[in-house]
Order: sequence, then structure tokens, then C-alpha cells
Amino acid sequence: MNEENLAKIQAIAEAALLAAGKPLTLDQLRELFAEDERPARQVMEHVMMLVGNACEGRGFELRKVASGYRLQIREEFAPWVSRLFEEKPQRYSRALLETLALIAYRQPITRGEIEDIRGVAVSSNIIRTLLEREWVRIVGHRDVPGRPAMYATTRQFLDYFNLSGLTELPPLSEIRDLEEIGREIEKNIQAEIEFDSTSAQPTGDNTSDQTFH
Amino acid sequence: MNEENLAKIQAIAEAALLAAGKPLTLDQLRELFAEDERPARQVMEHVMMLVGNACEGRGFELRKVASGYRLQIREEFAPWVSRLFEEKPQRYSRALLETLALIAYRQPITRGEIEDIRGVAVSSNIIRTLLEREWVRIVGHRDVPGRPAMYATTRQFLDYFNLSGLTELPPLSEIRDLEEIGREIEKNIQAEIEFDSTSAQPTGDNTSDQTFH
Amino acid sequence: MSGKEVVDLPNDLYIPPDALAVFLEAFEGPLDLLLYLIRRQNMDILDIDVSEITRQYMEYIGAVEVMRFELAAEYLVMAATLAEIKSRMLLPRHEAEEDDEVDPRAELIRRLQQYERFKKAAEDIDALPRMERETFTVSASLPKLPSNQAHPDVEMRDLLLALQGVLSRADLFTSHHVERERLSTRERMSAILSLLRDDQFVTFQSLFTIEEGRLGVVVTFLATLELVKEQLIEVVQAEVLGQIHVRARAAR
Repeated sequence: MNEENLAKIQAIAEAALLAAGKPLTLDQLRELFAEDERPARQVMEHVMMLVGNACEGRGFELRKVASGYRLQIREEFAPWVSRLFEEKPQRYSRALLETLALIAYRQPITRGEIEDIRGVAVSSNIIRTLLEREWVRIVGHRDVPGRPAMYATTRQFLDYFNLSGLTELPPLSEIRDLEEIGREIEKNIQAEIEFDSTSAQPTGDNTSDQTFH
Repeated sequence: MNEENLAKIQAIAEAALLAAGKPLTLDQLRELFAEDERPARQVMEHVMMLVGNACEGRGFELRKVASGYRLQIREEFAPWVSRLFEEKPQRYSRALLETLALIAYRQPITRGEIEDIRGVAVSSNIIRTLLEREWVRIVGHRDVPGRPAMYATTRQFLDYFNLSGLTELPPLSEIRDLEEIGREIEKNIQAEIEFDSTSAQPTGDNTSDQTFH
Repeated sequence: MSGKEVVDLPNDLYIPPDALAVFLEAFEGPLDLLLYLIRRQNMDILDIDVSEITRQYMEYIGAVEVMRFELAAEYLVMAATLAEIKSRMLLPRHEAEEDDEVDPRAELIRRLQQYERFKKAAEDIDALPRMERETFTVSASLPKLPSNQAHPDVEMRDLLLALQGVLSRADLFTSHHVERERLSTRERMSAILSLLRDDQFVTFQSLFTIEEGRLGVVVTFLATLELVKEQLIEVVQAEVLGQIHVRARAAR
């Protein structure tokens, strides 16, 4: 693969990403080429690096999100670019965001389980909004009376929040188990020192929260 | 106006053009900036030149059109980019296949003659599709009122079906014998060809004269 | 009627009466309210002063009820839970039993912690750079794209099957009628016709190709006869034994 050829593939990939207006996978990009000129996966990966580098210092950047590669406006220019659009970016209620967070970190999860943790009912509107935005979807039903739907997040959710996978979500804060709490309370009372969460040992809770597909 | 400042305005202009997805005028671009930082028209014009230059050798280019500036995929990459929008080819209707078969076996033949044999009208769409695909061509006109065109198959038709000549088409007698094998094939095809074939016997329905593009 | 009672609101609630509705909406439920109260008191979540928190919680609930705002049932359930924990805390603890005895607050603490971490997670998600706020999709306009009508594939058997369908329907298309005319003849008919385009006469001879040999000559001859029969061409001989010319009866 010579330089000239690479440059051409790079320009085509850039053109395609600009034309698509949505993320494209490596394979989707490769399939733009006829079979006899189709770049190998490694070549295409290298080209994507070149595409990314070529955005250096420009108005846009290459980003890898869950559904593939995407060209997007650099965050630093959002203040100017957003003036193009009359509508202010939508704000989401805390109830919606908390519900979304629970689905993201605890998927698959039922509405009842969300309500248990939040301590209040989840309105149907919130679930509907999340489904309509295609940020969550029903992945099955729990085998308990009423067969409640289990929710999970989608690729669109990840794409929207600039994530390439659930592992990129900010880590959940640690939670101390009850025994530990008991011991710590005792310690605090005795030593009267301010408690700070230094416990280095993994709680095991976090890891289990990160299982996804 | 220093270099750094120009570069920033350039990046913002580029970002805005890409985010807008439509042409922007010089003034629309200038209005993205707060009053105290708004570039003069001449400066903005100069920046647009820089934006244009920066597209050198890339997948897109700056175009000045009636309603302003816009970034556009370079035409030379259209063949690749267009694959993004390729639709899955649909299947040809039964009516089209019958028409094609009759042209192959009874050429030169007019549309009226095809209709006589098929017992139903042949839609103009079918003829147009066959002509566009270059499987049939007009070889003359019959010397009757209306001077209807006579259709025959083409070399492309033979090439497509890997025939060196029409004589390689199975003789009609064999086709009649197909009845036996036919049933089996029919079953396979039924799943593939989209025509309503609820009845097992070949009917004259030909509701399949639908469009197919 | 409630003006007096509102004045009686605890000072540390700091809520003007008319803001109570807004205040109520600001909380995502009893856990959220409790967390607020705990944080405001600078309490350690792991060592909640249950009786103080319960007192404040009840005052809040009371104030809301006095204002006759509708209170979600969850708030009342929590009030009951707090009351129960408070009463259990008052029971004397026996040194010996301490190991087995679960702190009455444990379950509440667990729930508060659990809720708090997802409250935080929601804030984290909200802070992520997101489309239409921190970043925007890009698109450039398209040049003229080549027509992309992908052609359907056709199998020969589909074609034959279609023909078979027609044949079995069309009585007039009897097998002997068609079969007598060899396909080679019909193919040649098309070929001859396409030679005869511009309403010009061509010599009969020019229709034949020597290289095709005897069989080719026969095919061409049969095709010509068929074309004459179908009145597609006319054959002209100006003088006896002179050149024979042919032309299409209706050229394009």
C-alpha cells in the first residue's frame, strides 16, 4: 500500500463520514470499496488514525463511539456553533437521568427494581421518553409474576454521550458493605477521626456493576 | 488580527459549516461571534479563503453557491460515497420476468403481442426497466397503425445469463417438462420472489405488474 | 387558615411557605430529602443521628401537609420507617449481643448509600459531553451521486419458470406453433431488423456472412422468410435477375 493510495483511501473515508452524518464501522467503510480495491482491516484502522490526525487543529475531530467512527464538532467550538440552532439543548429531569443511570449501570433492570433503589415511583412518561429516544430498550422479561420488562441501554445511548462502550461510563462511587460500616462506625466513635473512604480493598460491588455485553 | 485568532475563526467557520449542513452566508458566519469579537467582513472573506485552502487534498471542498458557502463532498469520491446510500436491490416482478422471457423466445415482438400472449397489459415500467438494464432493445417498428416498437434481446442479456447465443436457451419443449421440477423450484422461489402466490396453480393474476425500482 | 401554622415552621427548614411546592418538586423522593437533610447537618451518612433527622423530616412532612400539597405515599412510608428505627435505637443495647445485633439504621444507611451513588451517577451522565450540547454531528453536502439503482439478480430458472407460467396460460401459444421456429431463426430476425435501421435498402446478399457456413446461410434465409411472412420487411427486385434489396417496412 503506497502513500498515494493511502491518501486516497483517507480522503474517501473522510468524505464518507461527512456524507453519512452518523457513525460508520470499519467494515462499513471498507465496503465502500470494490472487492479488488478493498483495504484490509489493519490498513483501514491505520487510515482512521490518519483521518484523526488530519483533524488536528481543525473545527472537527474523529471520535470512536459505540456504533463506529464519527466526525463531530470539537467541544471547544460548541459555544459558537450552537448559535446556529434556535433551540436550546434539551435539559433532562433528574428523575429521567437517575432512571437512565440505573438502567445504564444496573442493566438489565426492571422498573420495580429502579423504584426500589430510587425510593419513588418511576413515571411511565420517563420510560416512554427513554424508549422513544432509543436510549433504552426492552431486552426481556423477568420470570416473576407480572413478567416485568427488563431494560438495557442501546448503542444510540452510548453514541449520544460520546461513549464507545459501557466501560467508559464514569465509575460508580464505592459503597461500603454493612459489616464494614459497623466496624467503621465503631472506629470513628473511638478515634473521633474524620472518616474518609480510603479502604483500598475492592468491594466487589463495583465489578459486578460493570458486567455488560 | 493575529495568526492565532485567524486560525480560531477559521476552525469555528469550518465547524459551523459542517454542523449546519447547509450553506451559510458570510453574515451568518459572522453572527456566530459575539459583537465584541465579530470579525469584519473582509476578515471573514479572508478566512473563507483559508477554509477553502485547508480542504486541499481532503474529502471535501468549499463551494460558494447562491445562498452562501458550503462544504461539499468532492465529486471525485462520489462513486465510493454513493455506496453508502445503496439500497438493497429488490426483486423483479413475475410480470417482468414473463415479459423478458417472451421477448427472448419470440423476438422481435411488440408490446401488444406480449400482452396478447400474457392476457394482461404490460406496464410501461417493465419495458423501461428492461431497456434501462439493456437486456432488451428496440430493433424496429411494426408497420401497423401506431407503429409499435419491436423488442429483441441484447448481447448484454446473453452475457448476463452466460449464453453465447439464444440457441443456448432451453427449447420450449423442455420448458413444458419443467412442470415437474417446476413445482419444486416454485417452492424455493416463492420465498424469494415477491408476488402473491397463495394458489399453487399458476394463475393469471399478475397483480405483479407493480413497480419495482 | 394555615398562615399561623406556617410561621411555626422550624427555622432551620429555611423554606418560605410559597416555595414549598417548588421545594417539594426539587426532591426525587424521601431518600433524596433525607440525603439533603443529612448533608445540611454535616452528618456522616454512616452515623446518622436518627432522632434529629426524624424530627426534621417530620417537620418537613408536616409543613407540606399543612399546606395541603399532595404528598407522595413514599414520604409517609419513610416517615413510618424513621419512627420505627428511632424507637429501636432507644432500646437498650446489650454488650454481649452487640455482634449479632444489627444496627437498626443499617438498612436505611444501605438504601441511602445506594441511592446516593446513582444520584451521583446521574449527575455524571448529565455531565458527559453529549450531542447537541457539547458537540454536533457534521455533514457536508453531497455532490451529484451516480444513480445507485442496484439491479436485482435474476436466475435463468426464474426466467424459465415465468415463461412456463405464461405458456400454461396461453392456449394460442401452443408448443408446435413456437417450436417450429427455432430460436436461432428468431435471433437472426432481430439481428436483421437491427441492420435495417434507416429506412434504407440493403442488398439481400449483405445479410449473409460467408464465414457462418451453410448452416448460417440457412438460418439467415429462414429468418428472412419469417420476416417477410410477418410483414416486417419488404423485398424488392427492380429487374429480373437483378439485385434483391430489402428494407424494414417501418424503420425507426
